[in-house]
Amino acid sequence: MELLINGTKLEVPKTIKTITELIAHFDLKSPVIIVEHNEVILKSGEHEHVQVQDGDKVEFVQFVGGG
Amino acid sequence: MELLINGTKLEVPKTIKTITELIAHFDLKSPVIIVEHNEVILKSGEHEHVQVQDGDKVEFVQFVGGG
Amino acid sequence: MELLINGTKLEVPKTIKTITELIAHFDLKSPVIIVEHNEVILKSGEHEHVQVQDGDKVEFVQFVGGG
Amino acid sequence: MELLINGTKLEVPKTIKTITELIAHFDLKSPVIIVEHNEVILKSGEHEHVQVQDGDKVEFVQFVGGG
Amino acid sequence: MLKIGEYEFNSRLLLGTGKFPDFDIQRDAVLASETEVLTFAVRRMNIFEPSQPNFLDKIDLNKYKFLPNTAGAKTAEEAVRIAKLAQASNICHMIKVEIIGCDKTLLPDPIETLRASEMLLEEGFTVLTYTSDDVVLARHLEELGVHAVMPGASPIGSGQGIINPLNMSLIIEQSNIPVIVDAGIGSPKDAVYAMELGADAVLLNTAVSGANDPVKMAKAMKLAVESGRLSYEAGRIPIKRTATASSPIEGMSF
Amino acid sequence: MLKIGEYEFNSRLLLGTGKFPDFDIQRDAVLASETEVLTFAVRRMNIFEPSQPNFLDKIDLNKYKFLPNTAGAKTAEEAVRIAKLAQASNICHMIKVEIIGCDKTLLPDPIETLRASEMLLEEGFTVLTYTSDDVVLARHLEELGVHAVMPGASPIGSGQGIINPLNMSLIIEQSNIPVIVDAGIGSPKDAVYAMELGADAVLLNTAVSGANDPVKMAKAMKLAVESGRLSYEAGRIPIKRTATASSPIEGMSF
Amino acid sequence: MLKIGEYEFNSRLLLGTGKFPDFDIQRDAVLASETEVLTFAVRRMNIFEPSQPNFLDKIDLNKYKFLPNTAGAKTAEEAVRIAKLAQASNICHMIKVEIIGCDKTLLPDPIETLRASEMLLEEGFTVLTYTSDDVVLARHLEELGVHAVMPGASPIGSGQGIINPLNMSLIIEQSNIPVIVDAGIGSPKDAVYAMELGADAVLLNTAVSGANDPVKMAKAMKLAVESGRLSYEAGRIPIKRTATASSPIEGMSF
Amino acid sequence: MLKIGEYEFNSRLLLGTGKFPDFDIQRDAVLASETEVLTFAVRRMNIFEPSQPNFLDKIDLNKYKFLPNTAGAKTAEEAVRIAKLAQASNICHMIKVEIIGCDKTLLPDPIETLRASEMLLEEGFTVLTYTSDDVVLARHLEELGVHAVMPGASPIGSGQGIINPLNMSLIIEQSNIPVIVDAGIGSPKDAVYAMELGADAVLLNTAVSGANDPVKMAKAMKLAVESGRLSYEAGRIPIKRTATASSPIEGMSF
Repeated sequence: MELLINGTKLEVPKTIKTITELIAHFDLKSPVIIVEHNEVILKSGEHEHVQVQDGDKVEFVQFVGGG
Repeated sequence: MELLINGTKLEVPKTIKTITELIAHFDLKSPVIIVEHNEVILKSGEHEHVQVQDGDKVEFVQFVGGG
Repeated sequence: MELLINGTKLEVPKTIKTITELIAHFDLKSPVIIVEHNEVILKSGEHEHVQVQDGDKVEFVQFVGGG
Repeated sequence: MELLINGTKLEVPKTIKTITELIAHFDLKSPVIIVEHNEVILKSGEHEHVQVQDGDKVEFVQFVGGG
Repeated sequence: MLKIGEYEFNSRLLLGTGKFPDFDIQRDAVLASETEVLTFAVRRMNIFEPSQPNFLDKIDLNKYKFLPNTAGAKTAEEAVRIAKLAQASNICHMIKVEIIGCDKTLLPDPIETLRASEMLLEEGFTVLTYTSDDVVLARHLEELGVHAVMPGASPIGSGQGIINPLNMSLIIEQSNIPVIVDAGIGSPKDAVYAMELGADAVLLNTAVSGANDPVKMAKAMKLAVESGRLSYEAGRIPIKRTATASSPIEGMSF
Repeated sequence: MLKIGEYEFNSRLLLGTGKFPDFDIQRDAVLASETEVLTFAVRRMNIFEPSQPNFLDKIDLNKYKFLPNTAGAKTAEEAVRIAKLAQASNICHMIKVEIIGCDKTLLPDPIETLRASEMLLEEGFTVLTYTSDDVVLARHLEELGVHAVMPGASPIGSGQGIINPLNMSLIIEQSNIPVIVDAGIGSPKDAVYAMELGADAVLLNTAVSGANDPVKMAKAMKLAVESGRLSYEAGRIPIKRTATASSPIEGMSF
Repeated sequence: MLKIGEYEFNSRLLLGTGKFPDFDIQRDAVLASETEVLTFAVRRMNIFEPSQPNFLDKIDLNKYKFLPNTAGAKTAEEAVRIAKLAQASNICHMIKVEIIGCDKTLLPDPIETLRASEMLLEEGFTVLTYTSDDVVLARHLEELGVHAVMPGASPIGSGQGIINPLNMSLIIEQSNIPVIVDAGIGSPKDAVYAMELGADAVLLNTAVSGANDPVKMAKAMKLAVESGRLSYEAGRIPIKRTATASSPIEGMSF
Repeated sequence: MLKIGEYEFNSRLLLGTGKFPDFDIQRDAVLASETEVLTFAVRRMNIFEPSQPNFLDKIDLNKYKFLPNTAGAKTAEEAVRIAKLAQASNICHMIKVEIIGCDKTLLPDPIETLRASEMLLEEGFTVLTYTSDDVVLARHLEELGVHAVMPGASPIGSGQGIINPLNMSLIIEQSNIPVIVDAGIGSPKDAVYAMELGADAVLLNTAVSGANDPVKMAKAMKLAVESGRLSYEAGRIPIKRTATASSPIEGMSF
């Protein structure tokens, strides 16, 4: 299916059902992974429950060095 | 009649009909006399036409030194 | 005998023979007592050997707070 | 004859007898020409009287822009 | 040529009219300053002292443009009312938005100042806004359309001069409208500095009215503003840490 | 009226003559500055370039007093020799003692400067001494009998202005002879400041000759020195931490 | 003890985490600084570089309170969104409102900053607001209920230190909430100065991360903040124009 | 490690002993400062008050090196006599040449100071010379062979800090002997600044003894000197006019 991830259209396997699986798919390792799913900001606990479907918009955000 | 002039209740002769006469009554000489009559700011040209009645509220304002 | 001590003429007993005795006479207790005898600055070890005589000029000097 | 002029040994015609002639020879035009002849600073009036001889040391100095 | 709204001025010195020892000294100071713009405050008359003298009697009203201020206002609405009262005088050419947010420092309130400027522009006033040296606030004021921004050099009457020349020059660089340094000027050196930074003009009052000799100081300020403007146009030398000889090195070893 | 030795001047601006773009600009700048005193350096002529132009051809020699400097000297003896050479020009009215003790900063050597001043006074010169802002050194120079002390504001040509206004004003307060702020003036604001501190005059060069437009800057400096002097005489307002209203409080609550 | 909202800190030094040479140096610098509060920015991940190292892996997350900033926001709405994203991290204890109004100077936008602070307070955040040194604006922020005001000393990363100590101390005097000097600190002398003025804390980043030796500079900053606080509590001597002998006069004429 | 003559010190803070509220506070302040060098003045005893207390009774004489000063001397000869008296105490490790040339400002006399330093070096003293910030004078002192130059930051006890950081850093750059900033330090920020400029040490008195809480201020000064030294070694960031973001630009447009 196709997702809009961080502003880029990307094809991902249909087998991916949840945000957690999506994070695993991209092998994202940041200690703090913040996810916005279809404009809704998710609590970290929600990642495994939130379903992703074709056409969904996902933002992966993190903390980086800043002053 | 009684007027509220610059925040003070004052008794003035019934013979006073206009702002111009009121200015004359108080012998106000400032080169620039600005008048507010019942919350309405008057153009200088209007002074002689505007009627004053018992209970009216009048403000006499001028320019003073300022930075 | 009369000595000029720190700019003041003072009568002291003839029994006083040395600087050390003079220091004792005035009961000077400063941890550092510097003595100038007739314009000659004395080493601390010399105090007991240096003889004082009538008319001698003696300066007692010390360390005080300073920047 | 040979003169030491401003630190440089220079051959000049024997016909030159005075500082004034020397100035003319070099066509020096500065409005203020200061001359030191054998370590002696000359008054401007003296230029025409002072004789130059072989081996003399001459300094030509002037005013230049400065703060 | 200084242009503010529709007005043009040869002088780049705007003068306040408060706190002079007397009206004769004040008139002479105004003349010595060669200013073309005078500020005033708007206040209630004391109707029980009918013939109070007024400085306006001392000067030729046709020779000056008047810039009444909204001092005394603590909100935009109060400022607008004072401005409209001033307007009714028929000698109000421009309005100085001045909304104090702190009685101790007399520093301006950025929020009410911005609101008042917007409201007065809608009313069609020629608006000159006294503001802090907040750089982004000055840009917002320009975006509103004010006719000049007037950042304070330091607190009114403090005579501390330009405390933050960086902000002042950043405001000057970003602005496409006149920047008039207002408040805090203490002496001619401050006025020259403001002009050297590229300010279009200087507005001051206490530095002249509070001087031992206001007339002489007014003259000094006139020269200072002219000097500073010339210096800005002439382009000053860069500041170097090390020295540069003004006398030449050549021909030195004699 | 500025008095130095036997000379009297209306202008309080002394101008150096080094490093101007060309002699015409320099002449115009000198005229614009309205200075009455010009400094020069003394240097060997290049006898192989016979007719080198010289700035002295450009000006009316009778309209100025000349103040050649001893720049290039590293010792009192060298300074005396340069002074005597300058004297032989017949247009040396005063001598500027300038003995550099550091090639990088061009800061003066206090010891040789003091010695040279003493020797030149014995020779009968009118002596103006360029010195650091060392307060006690300035007093020693006055005790010797120099005709003016000229403390540096900052290193020559650095344009940093008066780095230490305290020392400068202490020197001014203690002196019974003219104090001329010399070296380091970068722009008119520095010149005004020096005069406001009470200096009797300002001597500068690079600030004018190095400006993008030397003639305009010369005019700016003339005005600055006049403004600063007037300000000093007029008596500036005190500097306060807190504000003082210039608009009245009375009649505000309407 | 520094109290911000519900949090208490022994250290009065808040440290930014941007632009360190590498994470090991950064960790050592964080430890040397003994800070208890770290700021972060919130940014999109690069999903094509899966395992990017992250500084959070280097430190014990339980030992610090985190203060993510809203840098990147140009409006209050953008700031609120960034704040909410940060909140979803579960390690967002406080939020630094930072809304830049000028890309060149990175100076804050007073209007959007005020709006964002109000919106974030309504959302229940512990709000620390980066603001200009506009005194009245700081008071408005306190009136909104922000948990700390963080006026800038000078532009971010400029290292110019406190350009306007008057405004800074006026803000400190008027505030009943912590005042944290943020941005512009260049070296320990600036940090000491901020604390001597009475600031409750200092927030800095570039001064440490950009130093030749960030770890040593972090230690220097720790000492500076402690020294400045002690100095503020100890009460410094007044500044006098004239001297006061530290050695006694008595007994001198020997 | 600070080396002066044959002595080595871990602490870079030298402390004066004048004008403390009482000897107990003074002892605690000395301990809190962790100084290793104490200055004293030399004065006539009052022989009619036999057992006057003396601060020396309060401290372990073996833990400190003593630096008596020549304060009170107006000439080199008087300074030498005071130095020799101090030497006879057997606890005079070093001598501080201090010859005041002006009673109002307590500024040093450059000529007598130079002479006294030369004479005391011939007598074999370890000479630390208090001098003005005249750069060339400092070089002359080094050429004489003094063991440290101690330029004043500002007048003694004035608390004005370093008025002329340029001269101070020029002296530091040119010197191959320790430079100790002496006199004028008002608060820790001044001490940090001196050390950041590269000074080898700081000597102060009134800033601690005159503080409301001398013991706490002594601690603050200890930390300040350590912080400033670390900062100097760590290498501060350059000062920029414009800003530099500490938060990254990448990944911002989300």
